[in-house]
Amino acid sequence: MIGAVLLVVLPFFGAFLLPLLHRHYPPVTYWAGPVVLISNLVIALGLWYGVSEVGPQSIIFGGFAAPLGITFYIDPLAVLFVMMLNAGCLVLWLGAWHRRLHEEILILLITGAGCGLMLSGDLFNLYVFFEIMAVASYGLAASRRHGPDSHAASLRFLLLGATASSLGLLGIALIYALTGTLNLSHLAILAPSTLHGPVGLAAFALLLIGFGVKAELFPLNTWVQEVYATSPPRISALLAGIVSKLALVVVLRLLLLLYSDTSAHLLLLTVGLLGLVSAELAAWRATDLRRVLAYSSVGQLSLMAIAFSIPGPAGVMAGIALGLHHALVKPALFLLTESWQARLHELRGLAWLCRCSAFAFVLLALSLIGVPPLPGFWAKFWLLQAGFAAGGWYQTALWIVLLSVIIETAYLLRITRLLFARQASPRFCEPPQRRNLAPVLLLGGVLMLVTLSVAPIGDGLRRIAQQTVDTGTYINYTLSAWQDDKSHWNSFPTRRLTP
Amino acid sequence: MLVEEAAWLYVFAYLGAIGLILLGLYGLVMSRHLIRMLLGLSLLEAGVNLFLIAAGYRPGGVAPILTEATRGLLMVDPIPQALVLTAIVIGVGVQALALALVIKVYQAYGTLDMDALTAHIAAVPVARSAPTSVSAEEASP
Amino acid sequence: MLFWIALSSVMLMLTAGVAMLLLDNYLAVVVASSVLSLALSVLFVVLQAPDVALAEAAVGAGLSGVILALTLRRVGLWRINVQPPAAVTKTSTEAKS
Amino acid sequence: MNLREFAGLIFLLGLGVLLIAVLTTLPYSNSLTGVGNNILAQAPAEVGTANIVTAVVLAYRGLDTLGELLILFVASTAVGMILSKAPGTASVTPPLSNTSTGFVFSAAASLLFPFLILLGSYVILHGHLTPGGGFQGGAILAAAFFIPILVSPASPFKHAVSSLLETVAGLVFIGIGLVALFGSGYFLAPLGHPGTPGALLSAGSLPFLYLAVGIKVGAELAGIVAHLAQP
Repeated sequence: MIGAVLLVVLPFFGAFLLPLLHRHYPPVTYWAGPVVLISNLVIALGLWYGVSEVGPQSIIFGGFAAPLGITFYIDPLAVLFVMMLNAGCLVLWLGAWHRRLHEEILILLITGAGCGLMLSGDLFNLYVFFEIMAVASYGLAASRRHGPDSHAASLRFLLLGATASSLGLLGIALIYALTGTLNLSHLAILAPSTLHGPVGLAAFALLLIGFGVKAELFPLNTWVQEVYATSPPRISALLAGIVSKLALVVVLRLLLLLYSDTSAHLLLLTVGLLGLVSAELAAWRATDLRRVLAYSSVGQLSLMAIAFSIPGPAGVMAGIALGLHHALVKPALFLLTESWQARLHELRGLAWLCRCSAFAFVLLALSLIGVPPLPGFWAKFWLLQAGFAAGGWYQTALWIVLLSVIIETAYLLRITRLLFARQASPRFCEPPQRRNLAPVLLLGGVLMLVTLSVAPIGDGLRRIAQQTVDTGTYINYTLSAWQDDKSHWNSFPTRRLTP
Repeated sequence: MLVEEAAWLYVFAYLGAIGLILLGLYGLVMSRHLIRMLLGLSLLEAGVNLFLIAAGYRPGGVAPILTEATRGLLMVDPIPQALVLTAIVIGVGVQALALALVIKVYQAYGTLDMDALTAHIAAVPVARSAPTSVSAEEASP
Repeated sequence: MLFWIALSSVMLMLTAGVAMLLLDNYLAVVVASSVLSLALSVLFVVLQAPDVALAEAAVGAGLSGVILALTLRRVGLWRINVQPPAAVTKTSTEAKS
Repeated sequence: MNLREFAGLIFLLGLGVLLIAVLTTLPYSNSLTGVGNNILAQAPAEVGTANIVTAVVLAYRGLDTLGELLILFVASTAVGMILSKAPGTASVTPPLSNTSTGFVFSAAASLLFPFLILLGSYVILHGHLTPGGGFQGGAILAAAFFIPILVSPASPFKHAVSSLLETVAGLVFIGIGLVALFGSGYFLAPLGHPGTPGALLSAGSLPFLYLAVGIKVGAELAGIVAHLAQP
């Protein structure tokens, strides 16, 4: 399982090497990124094959057994999102006409850190990878060349994000003070006696603040619309479509392993519902296309959070489906509308000038709303199914979800009506720039492909969700070095493993 | 709650940490000046670091460095110290990035007031020239 | 003895923290932030964390103060005499030219 | 007082009450697990460092250290990206002190330089024995290089050199980790014989790792300061 290590190390190695190579051979920025991403993708496919053949695996770092050193846990969920991250970055790479050294370095670092975030089984290591991703996002958000606005937005993002991650570190400190360990599976064993109380819940709330900034959760998502309105579409697509999911998957892991009691689930549900309603209302009121897309992204991530808060595999499956669907649709929308007018009322009649992109927009929007044959419908359907089966508060929550879907339909259809309006013609319209066409077509093609093969994909997701909620396997695999002696936490054998 | 002999050290450390955290958050919430907010952020980080170190302290323990004098004595927990070393350096990196952004923002707007920045960002879709000018320039390297 | 060192460093730390948020003179603010880091590193030594104390003294008191001072110089706040904020900020047209 | 401040103060109050309440329930180092104790007991024999914090930083949690180096790398890359592309806004910045930097300052700076280099190297190379190590020594090394900039802002800072050092040090760190990965099967596993704790030549590959950390931290911090100092 050396591959899982390389998955993280390779992008970092490339990022370190890139400035040096660039100095002597500038064209390296054109192919270094794709080479790293493609090899990562190949490694991830190998891991996928291994995981589906043999089952989950765990690896340790430095040769120190689990609770002492850092472990990686490789399961289908992690590998799935690793593949999504690498494939997504690769698709966005197609769309970059002009490559700038610093941006490429930051994107490579986000890739490596995201892989680590998915695989790591150590609380502080998660924090470190999350910080790399966060700091790289602040840098990327400020990367527009002529935009003081993007600098200002990035600064606000940084202030919010750094404050929240400090509070998240406080949560980690609380957990360490309570338990004395940082390994997730070790914590999972200790959690019922130590973390399922008011103090443990406070630690979870602090961690939720820490990870919630990137996951665009409710009170911490004010940066979303500012950054997406001011940064280049490629960056918005990367942050909204791909990076934000990873933070939410980490929250899911913490919820499953550490906080299996209901109060933590209800906390996440509440946060998700508040975020959903506020985001959809804000999107309805927004007059700027980028902001509409940004708010709708917050709404979709809140839906994902609601799905993850439903206990059991059904909710996890719906959440994964929602996340993957959003990762397909939102980058395509951001790239497609790059050359369009920013203000909604200036979009009037655009469809009669550039038909193809207007139709593509409508198709993507319909999938986002959840119109039956398209994949978006199935993701939302699975969410409703899971919520209905869970009962209790979740059934009440479903009404709010349905209401928000109605609002979402309203504003997306309003934009569609503007696009196809007859009375006034726009002043000018540019077709989507050629550099954006390839990724949009690719993402749209995958969307169509998924539409045709919903049944097998659903089965696959169901299996992944089953394996994800199986925390017993997680604990057994990562703590295999001392699982024979579980009764003595204080005297577990720690030995230097020799190969 | 505290019956240990050296319990006062815990009390000082934890109260100091909580004081720093609250001061930092107060600065972040109540101030609208960018420099002050960054100062609040560094106070918050210092408080969290102190909290972690206090969590690893043991009454009567010595520093986790093995010499002839300390062999066999009770030592404090080394893990939080390693975490804080990492956290301090992370904090400096973030602070440096924030200060660089502050400089650019000041050069562009001539103000360090957060509300002014918010107003500038809220008015963003004023000109559609921004994306095309970028692409035009980027297309000709 | 240790008791008084710990008490006085916590007090000094919190006082410096309040000073950082309240003082108008940015020169004094930078000094206060360095004082805070030094008091914090004394507290780290008392808590038996000499490694962290060294790092806090080198990074927090030294480097962090320097980058803060450099930034304040570039945004025109690095001056001994306190001026009203209106006079300190320059207009955006000046910056553009 | 607007809504944001009100909500912030409520949050502040809640967090304060919460943290004070938490203090009454913390176990106060009577930790449930023996993770820290085990490391204290095992590290000198397994890793060979007298300073056990170093063992945790480089051996038990080496991946965190790599991540932390990366965060500094991200920060310095982003600072370079943000500050280097100033489109003709060469504003005149006054010197750091009101008086022009005179002979005393520059003489002191050039006198300090060798001592700071020496001190930094000492702190780095003895990181596995005494308090100190790559981060602390790296910050001192950085100080040796940026103090001349502070004294006379016109003095040139070679970004090419610092970036070269940075790259090489980062590659050495990852390279040692990869050698361990292909040699013993574990990324960043300590290589070589642990030796006797307390000797300068002990702890296998850890001093080299710390040297790489020190050079990288020093070069990056100096680069950041130089970017911030020079308009």
